[in-house]
This record gives sequence, C-alpha cells and structure tokens, in this order.
Amino acid sequence: MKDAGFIFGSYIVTLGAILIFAVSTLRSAQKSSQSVTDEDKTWL
Amino acid sequence: MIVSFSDVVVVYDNFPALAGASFEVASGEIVLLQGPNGAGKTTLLRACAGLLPIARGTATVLGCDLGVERYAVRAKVGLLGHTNGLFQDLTVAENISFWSRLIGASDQDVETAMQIMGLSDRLSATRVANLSAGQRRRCALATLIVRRAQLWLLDEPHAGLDSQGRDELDKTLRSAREAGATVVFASHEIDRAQNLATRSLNVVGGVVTES
Amino acid sequence: MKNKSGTRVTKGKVVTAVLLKDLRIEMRSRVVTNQVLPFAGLVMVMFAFALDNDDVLQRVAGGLVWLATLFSLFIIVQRSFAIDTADGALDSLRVAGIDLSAVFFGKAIALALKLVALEIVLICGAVLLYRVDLSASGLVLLVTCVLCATSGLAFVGTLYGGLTAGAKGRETLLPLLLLPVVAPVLIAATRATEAAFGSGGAQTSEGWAWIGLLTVFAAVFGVGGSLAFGSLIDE
Amino acid sequence: MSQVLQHSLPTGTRATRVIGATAILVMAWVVVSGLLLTPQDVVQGESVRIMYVHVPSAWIAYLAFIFTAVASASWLISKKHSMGFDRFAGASAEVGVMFMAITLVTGSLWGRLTWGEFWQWDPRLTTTAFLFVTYIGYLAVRRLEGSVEQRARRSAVVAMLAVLEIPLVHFSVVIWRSLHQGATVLNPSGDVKMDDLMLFTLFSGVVGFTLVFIWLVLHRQRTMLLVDIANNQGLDSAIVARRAEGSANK
Repeated sequence: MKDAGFIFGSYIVTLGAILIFAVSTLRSAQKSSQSVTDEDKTWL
Repeated sequence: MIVSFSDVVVVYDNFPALAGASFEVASGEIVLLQGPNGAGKTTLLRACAGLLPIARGTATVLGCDLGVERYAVRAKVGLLGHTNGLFQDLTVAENISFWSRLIGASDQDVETAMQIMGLSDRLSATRVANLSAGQRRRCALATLIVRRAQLWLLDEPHAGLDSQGRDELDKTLRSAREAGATVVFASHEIDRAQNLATRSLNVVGGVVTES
Repeated sequence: MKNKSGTRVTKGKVVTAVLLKDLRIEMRSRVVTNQVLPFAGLVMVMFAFALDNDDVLQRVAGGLVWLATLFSLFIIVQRSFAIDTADGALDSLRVAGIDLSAVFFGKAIALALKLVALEIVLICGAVLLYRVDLSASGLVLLVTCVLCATSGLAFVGTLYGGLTAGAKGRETLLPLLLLPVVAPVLIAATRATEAAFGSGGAQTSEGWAWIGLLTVFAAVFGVGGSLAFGSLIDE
Repeated sequence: MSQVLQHSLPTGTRATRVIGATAILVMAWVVVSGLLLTPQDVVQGESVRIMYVHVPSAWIAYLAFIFTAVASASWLISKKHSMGFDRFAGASAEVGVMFMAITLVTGSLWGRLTWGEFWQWDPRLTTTAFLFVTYIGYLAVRRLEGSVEQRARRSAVVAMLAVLEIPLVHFSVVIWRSLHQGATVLNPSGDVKMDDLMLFTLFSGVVGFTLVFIWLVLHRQRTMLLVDIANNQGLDSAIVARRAEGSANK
C-alpha cells in the first residue's frame, strides 16, 4: 500500500488515544471505588 | 438572634475548617472568639460574612439563611480580615470615600469616620503605602464605619496597633455597639479583648464552645 | 441597592467610582506609562529587526500594532486585578454586596482607556518606524476600528482577568483563555487597520466590513461579561 | 464472573458491557474494512482510508462540545443545580478534547498526503484548532481550586462563554479567507466518489465512535462521582479528626 505509514499511523493514533483514555478512566475508578459503598453507586 | 449557627461544617480545599460549629449571637453583643491558630476563627468569620458555602448544618445571619441566600447577607455585614482591603496607591481619604461612593454615603460620613478613627488631616492625605500597620488598620476600620455595617466581623483587629490605637479601637467598637451594631471579633490578646467583650467563645478544632 | 439612610446608589455611580479609582491608581503608580508602553514600543522595534525589510514592514504594520497590543493586554489585565487582590480589596467588594456587573463595567472602561492610550502610541510608532501613509478617510476608519476593537478587548480582558484573579498559575491560564477568544479581534482589527494604512493596495472601503464584526464582538462580550462576571469572581 | 468484573470495573453495568462489546466489534470491522476491504479512491488514492477514522472523530468531538454546552446550560437553569449536569459537562468535554486531538492529528496526516501540506488555513480547520484550545482552557478552569459548587458554577459559565466565542471565531475566519484569497483551499472532503462499501464503512465508523463516546462518557462521569464521594467520605473522618484536635489540647 502506498503511504502505509501515514495511514496505519492515523489508525494507531486514534485507537491508541481511545485505549489510553479508557484505561486511565477505569484505573482511577478502581482507585476511588474501594471506599465507596454500593448504595452510592447509583448506576448499579 | 443576629447570628445562629447549628452544626455548621465549612470545607475548604477538602479540609473541614469548621467541623460542626454551633453558637448564637444576640443583637448588641460584642463577642470574642478565642482559640489557637488554625482553630477555625477566620473561617468562622468568613462564613458569617457569606463568603464561604456551608457544606452541612444550618446558619442564619441577620435573618438570611446562608445555605440559600448567602449573597443577600453581604451588604449588611462588614468583614475585616488579615488583609485591610485598601488600595496602596490611594490616600486614606480617597480609600474611604471610594467606599462611601459605592454605598452612597455622604462626605460628612467620611469626615466623621476619619475623626472617629483619629485619622487627622495630615494622615488623610497620606498614601496608604506610606502608613504604619496600625494606621492602615484604622483606615480599614473607618471604611467599615462608612459602610454602616450591622454586624462587624473583625479578625485580629488589635494586631499591629499601638496602645493608644487599641484604646481608640475599643472605644470605637463600644460606640458602634451603642449605635446598634453587633461585633464578633477574634483576638489573641485575651486580657484586653475580654475587657471589651460582653461574652467570649472558645473555638478549637473547628468547634465552638462557651467559656 | 438601598443603604440605611435611604439614598439610592445607582449603577452609574458604582461604575464611576471603580473607574476613577483604577485611573487614579494608574496616574500614581504609572505602571502602564512607565513599563507597558516601553515594552510595547520595544516589541515594535524588535519586529523591525526581525523582519528587516521596509516593504514587508509596511505590508504587515497593521498586524504588528495589534499583536503588540495583545501582548500588552495580558500585562495590563493582570496589573488591573493585582491592585484589587494585593490587599484583599476584591474580597471586600464581594463582602460589601456591591453590584458586580457595575464593577465589571468600571474596570472595563478603565482598561479600555489605558489600551487606547497604548494603541495611539503604537500607531504613531508604526507611522514613523514602518513609514506607513495615512489618508484622511483612513484616519476615520482607524479611529472607529480602535474604538470598537478596544472595547471588545477590554470586556473579555476584564472578564477572564476576574476569573483568574488570585488563582494559582494565573500568569499562564490568562493567555490560554484569552488568546482563542480575542482571535476575531486580532483578525478584524488587523484587516481594518491595513485598509486604513492602504497596505498592499487595500482600499479604505474594504476595512469597514470588519468594523461590523468588531462591534458585534464588543456587544456580545459586553452583555455576556456583565452577566457572567459576578459568578466568575465569586467564591 | 460478574462479581470479579464488578470489582475490576466498578463503573461498569450490563449496559456499558453491551455497549463496550458492540463498540469493539464495530471498531474491529471499521479497521478491517477501512484498511483492507475498501477500494482506493479515484482522486485521493489510499489516503481516503484515513477518512474512516478522521470524519467520525471530528463528528464526535463536535457532538461532545454540544453536550457540554447543553449540560452547562441545564446546570445554570435548573433550580437544584444538580451536580450530575456538571459531571456530564466535564466528562463530555474531556472526551471531546481527546477526539478533537485525534481529529487534528489524523486530519494533518491526511492533508500531507492529499494537499502535500500538514496544515491549510482553511476556515473549518482553523475554527477546529481554536475550539481545541478553548476547551483545553475550559478543562484548566475545571481544575482551579475551590469548592465543588464553585467549580460547577465557574465551568458552566466558561462553557457558555465558549458557545458565544465559537461562532465569532468561525465567522471571522471565514470572511478572513474569503476577502483575501479566493477559495484556493481544497474542500477537505471534496471530490470523493464513494461506492457502497466505502459509505457503509464510514457509516460504521460514525456508529462505532458514537458507541465508544457513550461508553467513555458513562465511565468517566461515574468515575468523577466516585472521586467526589471518596473526597466527601474523607470529609467524615476529617471532621472527626478535626474535632479531636480540640479535645487533645484540653
């Protein structure tokens, strides 16, 4: 494929950014959820 | 009751500076707040002035519920904190008349306020930057007189004043009380303060107790 | 607002009191005349060094005037709120229950007057340093442009200056918030000024299209600012 | 299994798991189809493949900022000032800033291939860049110190000001370009003749990115609630400790 670097690069940037954002969100959720009771988690 | 706090918690940057404070102040009282540094005296005064949101409990000041209308109370109280709220590059007279214009007081009021605080003609034309700490404090108190606040909240008003200034301050506070103002002040100088106060309260660990 | 003696304090009186206070402090401390003006003048000279070409300088003179104005805007705005936060006077204004939208207009007008003084010097500098020609019709356009652009800059400057007053890291936060907002002013004022200078053969009439945008900007942020200022500076 | 999941994903529910799984499937399809199955474009050549991630992220970024504005307005208008609005506005803006960054990066990669330049002073691009900086500023305002209530009020007002600002920026950039030089800039999505598979892939991209957006915002705002509650619980013990200060001194 012509210009494969640019094309794959843009896919990697996109998916990588989403992944990093998702993981960091779940991490911080895990960290602060330990002290929170289930009643306060209104979405459960 | 002028001030009525019930189990009030005030949080600042995740720290409960007031941790369930309850007390009342009646009209015409001069109430002394005493306690160690960091006990919550300054926070208590700022909360009374409607500057800080109440996290828990109920607080009423001059008939305003601070949980609902903490802005309404502000025009009725005068707060003098660690800072004087003065403009360094303006003269004493200019500082005081700036406040008098904001609330629509007359030039006569400005004159009277400066006389009460002993800010003579020579001092009144001096820039605040060139004043001593005590003179600045007197100038700041004069702005409170001009604003005719119904509740005076003073944080360490005696600090930095010479003994003549302190006597004058005490006299001012007593005459303000006779004129109908209620005073709540924090002080470290227990002897002088207790002499002035009609009642004193202990503030320790963010809680208020009668002494 | 009614005080005890029953006299009414009109909004205009509060605006005037705040305005006169800010101007008087500037007259005494001379921060704008002694520090900001030389700074802005230096920026103009530095542009001349960097671009080093009379034709280019003439062509971009309008942009350079407004860039120098923007850089100075940050300094003047920070200074304008530093005088209020230095000894807790802003706290006292909040406690006193003063109409904060009146404070907004008072401070904005004071800021606008300082900016106009600065811009006059910068434009004179451009005429002298960059050898710009100014016709009579160009002058009319230029004056209108300065008035409209300055009121817009003064409104947003006061608004975001109040938001960042006393905040940690305000030196960097203020430009971050202000720069994207003032982009339309930079674009419009630059084009109008270029038209007034006749840079690159621009006609004076082209410039008037931009005055409309500047007016809309000033109106939007004048109204928005007077509504938002109180809740931005409050605790 | 469900319990383990609950522990490792405290902000997850059945709904988010379904959304997440669907999002992964759709995104996998977009990647495979976008990179391998779809043909190259007659005009753009292979670079059209970048469009399958670029266009959806731009769409999501704009959507996120609209949500932030609506949630901020709701917070200001509603009598109760429900903190849910504030958290939603914040979460949406954070996700929006991330997608806007993706949009700018993939857009400039595409531009380099198609125009031969990373950047063009095109009105749409310029406005997008300003939008990006504006919302970075918004997030900085959210991080200023103060109470939760103060943060909500300040950031809601700043979000409203951004709504005022964006049309002005866009309008000024549009006439800036049109007055000075003709429309020399290529229309960013112009001259694309898309066949059915290409259109379907682009459509799947929009669907997949929207699912990702929903999943991220749900988790993000629940996380913000957890952090707020955790801070508040810290408050209870802090109050006890604060009161103990007093008795220790006596």
